[in-house]
Amino acid sequence: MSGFLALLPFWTAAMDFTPTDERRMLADTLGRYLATEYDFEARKRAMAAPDGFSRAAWAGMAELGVVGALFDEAAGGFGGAGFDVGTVFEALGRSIVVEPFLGTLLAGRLLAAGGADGELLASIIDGSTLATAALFEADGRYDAMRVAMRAERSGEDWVLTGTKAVVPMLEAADVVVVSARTGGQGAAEAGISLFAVRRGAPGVEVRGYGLIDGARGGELRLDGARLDASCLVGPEGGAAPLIEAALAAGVVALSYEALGAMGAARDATLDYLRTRVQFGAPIGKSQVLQHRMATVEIEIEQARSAAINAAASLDGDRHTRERAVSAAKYTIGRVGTLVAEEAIQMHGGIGMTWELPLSHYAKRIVMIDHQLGDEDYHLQRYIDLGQRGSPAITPQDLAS
Amino acid sequence: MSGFLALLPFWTAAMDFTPTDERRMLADTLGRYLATEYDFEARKRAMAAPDGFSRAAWAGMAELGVVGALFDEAAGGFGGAGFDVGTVFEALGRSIVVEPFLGTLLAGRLLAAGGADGELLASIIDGSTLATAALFEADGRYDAMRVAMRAERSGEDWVLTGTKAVVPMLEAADVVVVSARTGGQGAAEAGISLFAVRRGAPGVEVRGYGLIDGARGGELRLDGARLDASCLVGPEGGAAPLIEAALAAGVVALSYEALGAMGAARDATLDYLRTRVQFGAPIGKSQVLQHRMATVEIEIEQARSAAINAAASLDGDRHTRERAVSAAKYTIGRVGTLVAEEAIQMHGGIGMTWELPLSHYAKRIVMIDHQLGDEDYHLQRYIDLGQRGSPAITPQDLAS
Amino acid sequence: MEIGFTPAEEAFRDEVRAFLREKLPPRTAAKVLGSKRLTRDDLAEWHALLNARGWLAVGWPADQGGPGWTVMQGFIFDLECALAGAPRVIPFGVKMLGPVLMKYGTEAQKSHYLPRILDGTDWWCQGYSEPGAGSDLASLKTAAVRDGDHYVVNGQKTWTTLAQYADHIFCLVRTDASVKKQEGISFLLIDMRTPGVEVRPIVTLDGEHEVNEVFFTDVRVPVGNLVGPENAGWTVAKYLLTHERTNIAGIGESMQALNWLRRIASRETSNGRSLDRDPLFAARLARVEIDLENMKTTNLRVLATAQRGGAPGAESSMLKIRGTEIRQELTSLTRRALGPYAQPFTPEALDDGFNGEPVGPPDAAPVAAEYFNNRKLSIYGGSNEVQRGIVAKALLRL
Amino acid sequence: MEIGFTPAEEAFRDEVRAFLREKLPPRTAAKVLGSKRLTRDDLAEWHALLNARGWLAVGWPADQGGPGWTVMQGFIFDLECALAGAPRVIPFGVKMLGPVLMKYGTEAQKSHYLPRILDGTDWWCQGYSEPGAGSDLASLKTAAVRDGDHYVVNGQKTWTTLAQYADHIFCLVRTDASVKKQEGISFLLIDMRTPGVEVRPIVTLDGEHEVNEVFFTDVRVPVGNLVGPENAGWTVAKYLLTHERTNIAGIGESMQALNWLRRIASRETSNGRSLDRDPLFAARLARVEIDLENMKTTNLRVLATAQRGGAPGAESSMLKIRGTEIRQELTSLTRRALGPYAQPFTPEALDDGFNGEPVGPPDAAPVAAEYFNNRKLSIYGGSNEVQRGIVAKALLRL
Repeated sequence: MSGFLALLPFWTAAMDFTPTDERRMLADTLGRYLATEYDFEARKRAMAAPDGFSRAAWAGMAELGVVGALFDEAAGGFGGAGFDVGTVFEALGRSIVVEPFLGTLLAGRLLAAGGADGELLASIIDGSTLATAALFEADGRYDAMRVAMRAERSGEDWVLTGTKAVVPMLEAADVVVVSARTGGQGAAEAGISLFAVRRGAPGVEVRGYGLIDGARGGELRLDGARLDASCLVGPEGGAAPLIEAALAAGVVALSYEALGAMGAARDATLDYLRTRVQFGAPIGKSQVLQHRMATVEIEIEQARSAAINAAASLDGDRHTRERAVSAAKYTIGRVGTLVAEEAIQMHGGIGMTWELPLSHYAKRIVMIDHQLGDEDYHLQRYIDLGQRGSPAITPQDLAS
Repeated sequence: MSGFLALLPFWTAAMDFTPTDERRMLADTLGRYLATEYDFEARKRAMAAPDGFSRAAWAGMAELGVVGALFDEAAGGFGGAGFDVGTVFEALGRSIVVEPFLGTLLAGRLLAAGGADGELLASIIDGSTLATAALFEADGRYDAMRVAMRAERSGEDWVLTGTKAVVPMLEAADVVVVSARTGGQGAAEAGISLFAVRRGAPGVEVRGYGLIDGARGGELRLDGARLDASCLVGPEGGAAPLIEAALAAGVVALSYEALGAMGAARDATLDYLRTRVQFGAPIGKSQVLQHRMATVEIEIEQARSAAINAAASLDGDRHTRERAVSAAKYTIGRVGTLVAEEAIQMHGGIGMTWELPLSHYAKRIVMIDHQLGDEDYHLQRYIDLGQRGSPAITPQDLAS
Repeated sequence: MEIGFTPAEEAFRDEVRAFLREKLPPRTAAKVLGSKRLTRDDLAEWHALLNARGWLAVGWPADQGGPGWTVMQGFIFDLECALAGAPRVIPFGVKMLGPVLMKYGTEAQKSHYLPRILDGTDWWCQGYSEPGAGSDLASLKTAAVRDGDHYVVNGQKTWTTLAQYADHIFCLVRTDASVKKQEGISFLLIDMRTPGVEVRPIVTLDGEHEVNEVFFTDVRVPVGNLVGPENAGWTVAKYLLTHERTNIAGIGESMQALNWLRRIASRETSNGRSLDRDPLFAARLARVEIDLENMKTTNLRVLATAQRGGAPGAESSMLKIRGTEIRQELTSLTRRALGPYAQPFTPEALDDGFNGEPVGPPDAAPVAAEYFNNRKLSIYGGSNEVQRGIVAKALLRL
Repeated sequence: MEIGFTPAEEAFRDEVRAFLREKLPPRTAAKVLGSKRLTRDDLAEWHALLNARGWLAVGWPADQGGPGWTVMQGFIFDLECALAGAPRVIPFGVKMLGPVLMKYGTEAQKSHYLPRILDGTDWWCQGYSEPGAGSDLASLKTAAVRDGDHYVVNGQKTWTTLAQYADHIFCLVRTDASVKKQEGISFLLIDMRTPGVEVRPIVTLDGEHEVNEVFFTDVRVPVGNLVGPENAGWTVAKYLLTHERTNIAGIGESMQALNWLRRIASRETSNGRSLDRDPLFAARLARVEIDLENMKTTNLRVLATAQRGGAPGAESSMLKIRGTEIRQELTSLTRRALGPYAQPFTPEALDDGFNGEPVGPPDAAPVAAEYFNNRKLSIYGGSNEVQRGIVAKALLRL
């Protein structure tokens, strides 16, 4: 790891990028756990397990407090800030962990924001209940506000109909937080509600499948699924702000996961460049590869800055937060593709083999661009947010 | 010059890229003339002349038939095809000639298409009358259909009011072909008419200025300028197709001019890389610069192919022609910026000096992107043309 | 002025199309156009159909069984095949070993092997790369030691494409370790059914098995299988590497990929409209489309030179670099176009006889895998870094 | 969690702003913000105003006349100055020679020169590059031969920024041609009013006169003007080159350039709407804006390290590369934004006292010229190629 990365991983206080002691401890603990319990072979075993992840590792990390770090005290956790989420996900990215963290983060934050009961949240945080979030649909692409799933009242109950696309770790989930329209249409923010759907409820159909990055996902079909009134999460028709905030945390998570994975891919590539000999010299002596790796390094640092900006914005006002979030995901998408493609190219054929961890890092990095909105989606969103009335940058802007 | 460029400069018949004998002769004649009469010092003198170009060189080239090559026989010329225009302008680009060819090409083709009298065209072709075209306005940016200048009938006459922007070589022009609205508004194609405005007519105000690439341009203000009926060129209100066709020829001209200038800049850079010694070796031994020059070379060849496609399309159907024209100008814009910036960068400081021809080539190449529509304008236009109903590529498409 | 083929070339193209309509098995074409997996039988069948028509050995002289086509005809043929969804002819026998044998083989080798290449009796693969010898091929270590009438071969080859289908392999082997590395190499034909030959699959990042490692342990090869003089293998190898370059830019494949991409982009929606009307995506699509239009003409210009006898040298490197960049960009955009549905990985959907319900859009299954698989395009056949070096040195004289 | 400065730093920033509001001459600020030409007097005036406030010699120790600021204060000061339109302090005396003299100068040199740098009595320029010694600076040939109490200097320097305003130049000269090239170089102070010194302008492609050639013909320089030991000039030069890097990314300048670009893009129209709503242009604008946002944070991270005592080394190269790329992209977009009006070249509009009618939009005149002028950013101060090499070697250990 370069000195630059090691020195300045976080922005945790005004002008002070060193992590707090708590976060440093969390990072150390998780890093140690993953190094000993979750090497590349263990990851393969986790992928081959019935659920597509390791129940033991999940329980182990929950016990270490890794899940709790994703939530604030009000939700029963002991973290929940952007940099807490970042600390966890960067470590996960470094080991390309396939455990169900993203779904847990999204569902847990939605449930907490929606005032779900503490018992459910506690069981999510202690690892005994698995939760995920189903917020996207085939026709909505990356827009979580384009919800076609309908929820209609039937007496005291709700009846839900529609399909959710590529839900992370759907099969194993005990609870799925789904978005559905109780009003409005198209991509209107008004009229979207959230529901907690229990595993195996009638009218709930799950189709699971593997993902190219090694994790699992699924299609969730609700065909007149009947839920009682207690399943409504948050205000009826007013869930859009909750969803936006949860997705902001999700983007921070994915951005840091990408940073972890990009760092590992970069380090593997540097090692290869230093040791692989062709024409009598390490290929890292090639000036062309040196300059391209310099660009890779600069871009990764820019991506880290983007992730820092997004993490720092999580508790800020909506406009600042959403601009920073879209800027980060755009940057991560753009840089991730570059890093993954350059890492494979510089490895040559060996970089394309299933056997080498590098190829799996590359796949994960590229697939992060396909979760919660890609480079183009977030660039356009950044533009649209700006045109809804952002002032030109002022001297004050730097400190905001 | 690389062998590749030398071998395949034109596409002049089915699958045969060698130039016709006539064009080869034209290229040779013009090339010889420019080499002896229009070196870099002569160009400086031309720029310093009162008109901003060399009357003697202009007359000399007209006498050689260079102007006539831009027009077909019906117009009194002896060429006029896309590859004729290309032959002339590539040679002009190689010597960054500042003579009034672009305005002449545009105005001449508009006049010919509009059925102007043969005497005027003959005097343009023999070099005795200077013509230019004023088709763009400040608020229209690169869209020649966004015409705000009004032409209103007053008895038998027309009265024109409005301003035209950055008209090439305006001050010296004896005749300016201007577009004005006799109907319609905004960017509507219907309602645009052409008029031939004579130098010094009442209500005609000219403000000339130098351009950063060494040529001259000007603002044309018509303040109730009164023209007699004979000044109308082509159908009243129906000039849009004439303008589009003339601009297509203009884009072919600029594309080939850019190819000539890019070739010269590339050659100068290769020479510099071969001869400039730093750290005991020619800087061209740097692998990084080698790879970047390889990219430059590949891009220039792609740009030449784009220009060939546009030149070949000039006589074809409108849709094919306009797609090829926008594809070419987009490509030339993109590649031109790359070539100009890389040429300067690889030269280092010396590449930024006024003294070195290279810097003037770079300026001309970049400024070509600011004439008749830039990279972004033509990419968007290419997209819009496609969405107006282009079929998907079929096997037949390659031969079309 | 019209851009296009000559009337004779147009007529030829019609002939190719008619043949493809009549003979190309629709089941095979559907697999190719849908990026499904081909079986060994699919490939062998197409090989036989081409051979029956006399169109298999495109680069061979007419008197050796080649069709006697011009360079341009070869290009048109490749193009039409790609657009129609014909499988690529496995090149190792027909395009590589055949010309080598014609130039360097003994009469016995020619009369034995050439007919068997054409009729498909022998299925060849190529034993060049080794774990320590990739771009730096001359560093290869697989040793062939003379022992009476045989060479005894020990060592390992890698990245051996479709070795799992092959029964023969042509190899570069080291026959003299005491001289400069290029000078001790020989070109040897090995029957893979000989004891001591072992093929182990390499699974690539997309989960596919296309390449292999081939191990040689005391493999006895008759000295009659040596092609060219002993220790002259580098010359033979160089001849082979410069041969057969008409389709290096992969224009047909890229046109096919563009069709696929366009279909997906016109169907996928973004912000309530079709993706090809999304400003950023439309711009990406237009850029690569224009680049491909330009590339077609660039390729035709190179071919026109070759047609007139100018041998394309470093120009091939330009075509290879830009052609592979375009193909990679096309599969990259197709991956982007699918949005979230680029993630599902259902390799079983690519097999013969799969009739499950697809995940997401009907044509999504191969897309992301193909994107990752196509990273190989800029690596193999001389990496794009190697090709840029060739352009700089040979064309630009740097 | 909030990104921002500490309360003390906020207070400092307010102090800087108050000073700028009060003291920065509005006429000068208007020129800077409008990319007009500054006169020598404009520069000298600002120099004096800063000196009067004690804020001129930012990098100097407090006991030598520096303000005693932290790294972060220096950054805030540079940023606020750029945003307010203050001219950059000419660095050759204050930022370069000053620290060199403090480290290597004799007591006599320090007591003579340092006060004169501060009060503006001496105006320094830098004599490093030569026609044959650019990136390869150690190849310099300008010779200084000892003759009694003097060196006799013969040779030529080039790219000497603002030599036309200067009366002193510090030079690297060759004092021993018989040893390894880095070992025979000395650091020499030369009064430009000495006979034999000639300054000739170099006009750059934008028509501006900013750099010069400086010729030395038998120029006699007292040996007391040698800084550091004879033949130790390379060490002195390296010290100077690594000094003063807080503002290498040019964040303030880029923010200023972004403001300018936004103003133009919101006013220019394309297809009947403002240019910043044109999809392709809006995307270009957003990309560079995001890149700059990221760069701000990257820069602050490096400064935070420096603040804690970690000396930024290769990180400076990263800031230089990306910072200049962003600045170049911003001027490139501003040029694009003007459309056809990027072409007119009216250098007279950049001078004091011009009150003609502008051609095209009011702020168009400097834009294209500045785009071309800013090509220098990736060339000077160690080209971006040199910087990438440093990153690869020092940071990535390749």
